[in-house]
Amino acid sequence: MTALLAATPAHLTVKIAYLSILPMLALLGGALVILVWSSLLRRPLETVWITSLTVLAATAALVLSLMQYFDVIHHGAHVAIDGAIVSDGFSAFVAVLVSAAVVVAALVGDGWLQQETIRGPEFHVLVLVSASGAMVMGAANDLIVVFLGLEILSIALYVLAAFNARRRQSGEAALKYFVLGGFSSAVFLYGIALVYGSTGTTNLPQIASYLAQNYVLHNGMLLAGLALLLVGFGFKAAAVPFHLWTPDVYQGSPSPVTGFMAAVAKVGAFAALLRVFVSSFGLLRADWQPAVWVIAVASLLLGASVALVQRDIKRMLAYSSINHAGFILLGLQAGSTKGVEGSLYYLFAYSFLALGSFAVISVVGGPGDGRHGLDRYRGLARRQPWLAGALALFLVAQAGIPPTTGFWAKLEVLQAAAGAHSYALAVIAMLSAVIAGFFYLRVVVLMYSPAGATGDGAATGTIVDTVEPARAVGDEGEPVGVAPGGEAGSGAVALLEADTGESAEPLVIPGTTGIALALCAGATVVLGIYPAWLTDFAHQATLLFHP
Amino acid sequence: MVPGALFHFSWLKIPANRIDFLTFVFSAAIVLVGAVNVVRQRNPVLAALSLVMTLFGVAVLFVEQQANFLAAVQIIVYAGAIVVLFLFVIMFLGVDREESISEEPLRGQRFWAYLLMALTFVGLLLAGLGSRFGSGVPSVAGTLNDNPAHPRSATPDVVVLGKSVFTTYLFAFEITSALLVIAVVGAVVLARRPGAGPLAEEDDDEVEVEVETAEPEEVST
Amino acid sequence: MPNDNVFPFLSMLIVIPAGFALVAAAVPRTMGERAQRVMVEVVGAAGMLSTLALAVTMAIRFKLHDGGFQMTSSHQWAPSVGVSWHLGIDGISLFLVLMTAVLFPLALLGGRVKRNPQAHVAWLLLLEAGCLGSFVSLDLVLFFVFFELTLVPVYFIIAGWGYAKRSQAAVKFFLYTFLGSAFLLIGIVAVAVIHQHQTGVLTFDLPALEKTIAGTGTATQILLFLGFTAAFAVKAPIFPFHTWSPDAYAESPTAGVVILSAVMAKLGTYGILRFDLGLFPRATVDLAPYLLTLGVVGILYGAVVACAQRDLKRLMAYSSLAHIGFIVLGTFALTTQGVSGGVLQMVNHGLVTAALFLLIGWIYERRRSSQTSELRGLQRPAPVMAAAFTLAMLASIGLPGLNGFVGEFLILSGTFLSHRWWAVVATFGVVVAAVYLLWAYQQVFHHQPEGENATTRDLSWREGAVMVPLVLLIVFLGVYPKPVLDRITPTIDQLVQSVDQATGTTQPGTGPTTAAPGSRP
Amino acid sequence: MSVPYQWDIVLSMLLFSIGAVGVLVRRNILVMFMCIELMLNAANLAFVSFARHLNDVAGQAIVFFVLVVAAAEVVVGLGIVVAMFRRRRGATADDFHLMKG
Amino acid sequence: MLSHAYLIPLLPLAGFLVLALFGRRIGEPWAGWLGTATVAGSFVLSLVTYGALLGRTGSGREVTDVVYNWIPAIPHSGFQVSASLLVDPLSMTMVLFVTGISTLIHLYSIGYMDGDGDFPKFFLYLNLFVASMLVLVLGGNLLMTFVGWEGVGVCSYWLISFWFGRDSAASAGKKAFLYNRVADVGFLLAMFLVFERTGTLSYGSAGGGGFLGQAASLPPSTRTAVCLLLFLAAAGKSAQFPLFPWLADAMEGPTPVSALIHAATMVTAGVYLMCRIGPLLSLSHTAQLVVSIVGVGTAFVAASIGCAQQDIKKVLAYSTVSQLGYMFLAVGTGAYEAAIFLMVAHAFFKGLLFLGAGSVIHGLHDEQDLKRMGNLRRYMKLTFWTVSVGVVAIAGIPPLSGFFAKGDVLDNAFAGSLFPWKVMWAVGLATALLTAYYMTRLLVLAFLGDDRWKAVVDGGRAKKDPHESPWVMTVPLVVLAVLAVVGGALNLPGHLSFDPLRWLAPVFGPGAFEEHLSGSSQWVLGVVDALVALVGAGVAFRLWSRETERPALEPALLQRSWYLDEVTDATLGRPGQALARMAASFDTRVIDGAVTGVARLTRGAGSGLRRVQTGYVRQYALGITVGLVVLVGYVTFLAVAR
Repeated sequence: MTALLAATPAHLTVKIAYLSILPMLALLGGALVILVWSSLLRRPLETVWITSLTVLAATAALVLSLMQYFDVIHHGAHVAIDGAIVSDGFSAFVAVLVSAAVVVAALVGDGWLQQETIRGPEFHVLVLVSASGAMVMGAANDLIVVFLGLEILSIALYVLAAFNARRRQSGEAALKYFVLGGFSSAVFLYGIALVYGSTGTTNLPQIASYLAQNYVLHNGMLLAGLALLLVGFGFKAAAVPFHLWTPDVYQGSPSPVTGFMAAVAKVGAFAALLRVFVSSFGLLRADWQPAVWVIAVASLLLGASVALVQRDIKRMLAYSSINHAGFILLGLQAGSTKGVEGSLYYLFAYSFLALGSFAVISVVGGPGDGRHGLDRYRGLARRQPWLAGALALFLVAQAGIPPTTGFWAKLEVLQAAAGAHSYALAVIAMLSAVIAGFFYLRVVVLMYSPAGATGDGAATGTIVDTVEPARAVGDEGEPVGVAPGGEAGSGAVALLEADTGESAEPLVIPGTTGIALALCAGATVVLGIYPAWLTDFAHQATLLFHP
Repeated sequence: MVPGALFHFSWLKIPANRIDFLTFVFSAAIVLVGAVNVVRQRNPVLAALSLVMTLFGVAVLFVEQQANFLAAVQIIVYAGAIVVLFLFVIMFLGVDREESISEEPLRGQRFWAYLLMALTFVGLLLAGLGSRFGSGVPSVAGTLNDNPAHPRSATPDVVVLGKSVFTTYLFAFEITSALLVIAVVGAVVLARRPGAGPLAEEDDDEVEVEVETAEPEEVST
Repeated sequence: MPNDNVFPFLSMLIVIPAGFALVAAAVPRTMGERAQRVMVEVVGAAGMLSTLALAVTMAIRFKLHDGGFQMTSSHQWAPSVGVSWHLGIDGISLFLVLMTAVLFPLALLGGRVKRNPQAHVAWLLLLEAGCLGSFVSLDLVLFFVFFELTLVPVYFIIAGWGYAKRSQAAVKFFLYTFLGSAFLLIGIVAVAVIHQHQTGVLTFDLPALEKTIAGTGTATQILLFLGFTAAFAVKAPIFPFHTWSPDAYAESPTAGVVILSAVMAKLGTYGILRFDLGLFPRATVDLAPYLLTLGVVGILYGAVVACAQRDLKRLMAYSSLAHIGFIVLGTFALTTQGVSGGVLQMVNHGLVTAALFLLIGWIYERRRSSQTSELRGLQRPAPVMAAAFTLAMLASIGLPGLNGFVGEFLILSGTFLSHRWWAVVATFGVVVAAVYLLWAYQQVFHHQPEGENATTRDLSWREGAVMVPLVLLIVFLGVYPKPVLDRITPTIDQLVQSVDQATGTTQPGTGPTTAAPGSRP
Repeated sequence: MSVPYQWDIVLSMLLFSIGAVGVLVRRNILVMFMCIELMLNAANLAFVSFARHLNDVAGQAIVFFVLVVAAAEVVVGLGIVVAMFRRRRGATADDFHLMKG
Repeated sequence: MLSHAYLIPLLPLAGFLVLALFGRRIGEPWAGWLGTATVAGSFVLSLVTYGALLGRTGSGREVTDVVYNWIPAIPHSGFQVSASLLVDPLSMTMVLFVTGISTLIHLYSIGYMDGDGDFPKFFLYLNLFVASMLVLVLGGNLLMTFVGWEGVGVCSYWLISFWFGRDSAASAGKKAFLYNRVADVGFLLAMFLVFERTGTLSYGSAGGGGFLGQAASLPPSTRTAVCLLLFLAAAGKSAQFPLFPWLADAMEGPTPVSALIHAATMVTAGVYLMCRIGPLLSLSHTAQLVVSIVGVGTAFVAASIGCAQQDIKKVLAYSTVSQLGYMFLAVGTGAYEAAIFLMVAHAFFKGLLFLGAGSVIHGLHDEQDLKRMGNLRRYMKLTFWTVSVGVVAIAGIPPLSGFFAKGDVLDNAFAGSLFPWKVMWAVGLATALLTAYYMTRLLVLAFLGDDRWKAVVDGGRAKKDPHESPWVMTVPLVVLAVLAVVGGALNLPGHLSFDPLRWLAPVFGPGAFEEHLSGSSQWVLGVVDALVALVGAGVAFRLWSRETERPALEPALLQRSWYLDEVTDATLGRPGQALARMAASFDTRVIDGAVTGVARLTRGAGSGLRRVQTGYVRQYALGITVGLVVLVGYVTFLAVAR
């Protein structure tokens, strides 16, 4: 083998800085190991084994990316594998976030798989590979690599969306996602072509230096390329007007997949979007900022107002994710390092909220993952106080009530917007947050209104029996001082009403999903009370952003 | 907005070299006729065949652009593999009967489709080709033709392409492996018969459940 | 701001109630219903009383003639975001903290709930932590966190233990205040960013921000002023933003409404005083006439609408709107006398409404209704209750010798000095205030009682014990307000002077020297 | 040796537009896939002509990768279509509108 | 002893506190005696202080005793108010007659209120009233006076609606309080203006430190404004023209209350206030003119109404309003001594008349209608004689105090230089005629004629014979009768040596018109007054001794007190309620409507946009294409435009 290597001419061998791609390799390696192992054994591998392997791979990726982060801190950012990948704070941040998301997604997926009795490793393999795609997009330093990362992420998600063969919506969602995904990636590819045509290269730093050197009078082609890129990214990030797929796909595909999609797909898309638009096309900010501004406003307002009238919780959270995309665009349009820091913080906070919310939904959805009407959540706090407390915490955090990460995220993004003097946008954003506040609150109200009575309408003058607010989950068992669930404590369930309206079939929380919930809730609350760690991490990520 | 600077389509004049022009016109015609046929053809099989025709036209253009290897790959992989797969699926699903083109259930879909795409085309044309630059930029990934004077004697494009794939784009090359893994695993998953396990009851969102208490009207006391 | 290393009074003020809230929630439900109720109430009372004790010792340590912040404690909380745990207390917030510390135990004892007391006590303790936190925090974001933190417990108290249309009222309260605080957040962020542009330092620390922001242009200051005041105008219902308060007050349980009207309303007026005057002096002076007009309209409008109310609680809601109008009037008179009157009136109004709402709550407990049409002649069966109601009513009308009068007089005379005609119109508000309260008193307590009214029992020992401190405070503050005013006026004088220096205007003097009346531009 | 590159770019833009129209207009899912392939081919053509004009090999390398991506897409796409068609014969794209609103 | 002036108001206040805490336990008679004792104690104290004050001369007769620092000095505006008491001839005069009359009426109430369920509570309110009145009178600055002012207002509210079971009593109390509140606005505004102009609220004396000292240096417009505002307050408290209807309704309260508060003490507070700011008032002629015109106008109107009233207490109430009018006429002419003299004299005979009426009502078991009384002469000898003394005094028939007091006032009016003063003198004379007429009418109807009370069958059984009131009620009657007779000596005209009131001069300084009237014209005026009084009495006696029904003489206009109540109700009452209802509906529909409107708008937008989500894949693709076209269009615009 060494002889062969020695034979190849010197200029052909490419120096590979392994540390920069190790996190991706960990994920891909994990996927391949699971694939090979399960195919070699006679009887199919137990799901619990596959999950533990996946979690192992994901934690390995997490550790490696943290190592990469510290290496970058000490030795500075550097471009690896001949310009394809960049290893800097930004990519490390994305890697950490994605691997953490995979850990949670795998746990939630495991619970769902056992509930649906689907055997076979495919789910975990696809999750791992698509996550690696997201990592590639985060670390890409070349438009081609961005495109490949996007495709890996998307194609895996098309299959994941179709995973629940028994449910017609799942197939329909996959089909819609595929057709529209194919269409928008074709547009995205053509955008890359135009950019390549006008700048002569697809390498991001090269583009940046090219734009810095020669002032381009007629950059029509470059701008056209940019526009098409924005279409591709807009689709993936579910920003208006490219959002039409989001509600149907979020509702159709299985809940764990939706959670994974809401978190990781958005992280990948926004990571690439931030790098491409802020670091390489930063000089053209004057041109693309108005477009992003309009998209952000549209996303904020449409996301909030349509979610108001939804009766299915998954569709509601789909529209709320469009609203959150609007908030993240707030950071992008600022075009400053503070903007990137805000967007990164928001992504980190939102990922865990999305994963947590959909984890709860996958449990409440029951067998067949079909029933997600808001009505199912009436009086949930009575039947499942921990579950209801967790969902209440996630919803309150998404609404931006102070001591949770949701609040700090909105604060960071607003700081960025104010820094760029786009006060009007900040006002619109907060107005949409208020509207959003209502439909989050409505679900919390539903969960805490008594199961039997119809909430308040029928209640006569007497003080209606109400529910002991459930305990909020704190991972180290440390009582959560502030969550709407009130305080931790053993006395959880209030006076049980005799006639709990619908048949309170026992909602059992699978162990793995429980752990996942604990992780998400813990992250939301702990980082809510001590936001310093995350803000410093996001701040470091942006400083090294310009290699 | 100086109109003068608007349109400098200087490249519109007929090039001197007659043969090149003829080949270009011929292959462009093939491409366009094929593309239009794909869209207009009622029978999907004929549509697939016109797709092959387009691919062939594009391959000719590749050859003309000294991308001989790509032309070959285009014919073999694209026309050979992908379109064949299409034909196989069309036959397999038996959807090869005539399909009425004229009636369009979604009101206004057709009109808007044509209008919008026409606008996009014109926009791209004006924005894209209006700009005069695109001059010789130092090649980053390696020059294609190291001997412009005698194109024939330059190193063949396969060698140059090969070198670039395994140096500049080595990482991209490795990543495509992940892509193929997904394709295979996806195909396996999608082909699986829906086994036993709880059939999902009909999703309750079809039945319009009137959530009266938590209904948003409650804001209006 | 050096750390007061003797004992972190202010931090403990927040930690103790929050801690006891957790303890109350953690009380195991396994032991019997009765025992658990007693245990929870003991924990609640212990928490609130220890907070009261702490507040009182702190007040005693409060140095008299020092206008600045005392007993400050500042630690880093999230440096990269620029947020620090910076607490401090001065003349303005001292008595608000004391009032809160006094009113919470009274509300807890006065407004006991039959069902599910554990959650009720837990939420109240958490609310106390939120309110105290807001009054003592000097970091804008820290203030915002506590300001929003008070939203959740009040929502659950109203939705949990309220009356017929409680969930609508709770939702309306939550969203209205949430909308207001959305603008506040933008204002806070904008202020920090402007500060960062000028000094390169990202911080939300009020004293630091005041130096730079006070100098910014009037136009920006007015925009920021509107952002801040939107939130505070909703919280302390000021005229156009008050429509949530009648519903919230009518539908929330006794403890809830006492805190809502007495303490939470002051968050708004305190916010205006602490942030608007300090950060945006130029805007304050420019917009003072408009805010004064809103205040006066609030006084007259609140009183007039109150005359048409049939429900005692709604009547009190509009009455509070009128009293808050007075406080706004005092604040924007921008004379030391007016503003000091405003601060004093905040405390006075708190005590008076607390007493009145407690009484109305007890009437509801006995008669299951607070509609004036259903209550008649209660003075016959319940003379002590009638006497207490009379005293609180007279204080609310502003009878000299009781606490309402001193504040009101200072506000009106202070406003007369700078903005003469607003004061004249506001003085007529005093008359209309008497109309609806006397009318209500006559409806409920006079005339011959018949049917159930005749058999209503008088105040029990517990209720009497709750009323005694309020009555004593109402009379004491009316007869001898000196100790309170001595601590308030130095801080206010400093604040008004800082507004004068920033805007180049001067406070109108008194005595024969004044040239033209109301020389404030 | 060949026509100015702009001609090719115009052709690719035209091909791109036709492909897009095809996706919007045709109701048969397979024809929609083909039209997506058309759009990808338009991009390839643009890449090659730019590579030729810029005398840079990157364009051709990209086409090489696009082929791979197109292949993978088609495999998955057809897989989904086959899975969906197992339930109902001869469905067009418009039959899939269970989820709306 | 002068420095312990605070004891005078403190004693009744202590009484109030004791009764408040242990009233119920002390019970029926003893609570009454405790109340009377405290007031009597403060009467003795004030006598002692009066003696000490007499010992001093000239300017030394003014002692300010600062009790404690009420409102500390507010930085920058220098506003500082201390709870201080001012002991000087004026305030001592007031204190003496207030504590004196109160003691008598407390004694009288023990009898009048026996058997009433809330006996202790009555004395509780009375004691608080006396304390507030003393604070009002002794107040060293405008704010202290205001404290007393409001205190008496509240006590009158409590005492009027004492029998709150009766709807009319409850609303009468509320009406009285509201009228006072309207007046207090004037007081508040005056205080603000004074503070703004002079920087202090304390009185000081004509030359001294307070705002009265700076009176000369104030601009005339301010002086008039302050005086008129304070007159508004005084008019409200002392029931002058537009604001007097509440006094008639105040008769709903127990009779001792009417006697003490609505005859002797509280209603005179207004006059005291105007006298206190005398130095300022005399510098503003317009204000003086207004005060005297309103005064004499009220006197005449009230007297005319008095002639047509059937209720014995209503007659006395309107008579009080009329006499107050006289006092304000005196103040208007600058004759402050005359005003004080009339006030003191009036307190004696009006108190006597009210207590007399009280014992009549007590005797006839709560019968107040004159038309149902008669021939009580035989049954209530002592009451008859004392009441007739009162009637003679108030009618102004010499030699009783009424003649001298009213004479003084009319003389001053006549002495005025300008024409209007002569007109006012004439109106005053006409009012004197009417006064004599309606008082005699009252006496005749109540005590002479035949026993109309027998005819009244009250609840099936005939009324028992009226009995004379117990001693505890008759003693005060007799004392007051004596005082009513002797009172005149206090201010005998001209040069008689003993003239204790002369000592009021240092407070008011010069300026009364009377000095430059020649002795002879004073005698002529005196004779005219006497004649007018005798004629009035004679006419009334002849008309009413035989006939009890004379509709011509009791027109509806007068009986309904010139329809003043209806006018105020039409202008303020009903429109006020309508405004309130309209504002309430405006609040719920418009402002609240706007809020819910926005909420509905958002939901409408939401459901509108929701329809965009059709579910068809190709339309989603169209959505993407729309986005594509917009962006490309924008970019083309950029490229082309540049």
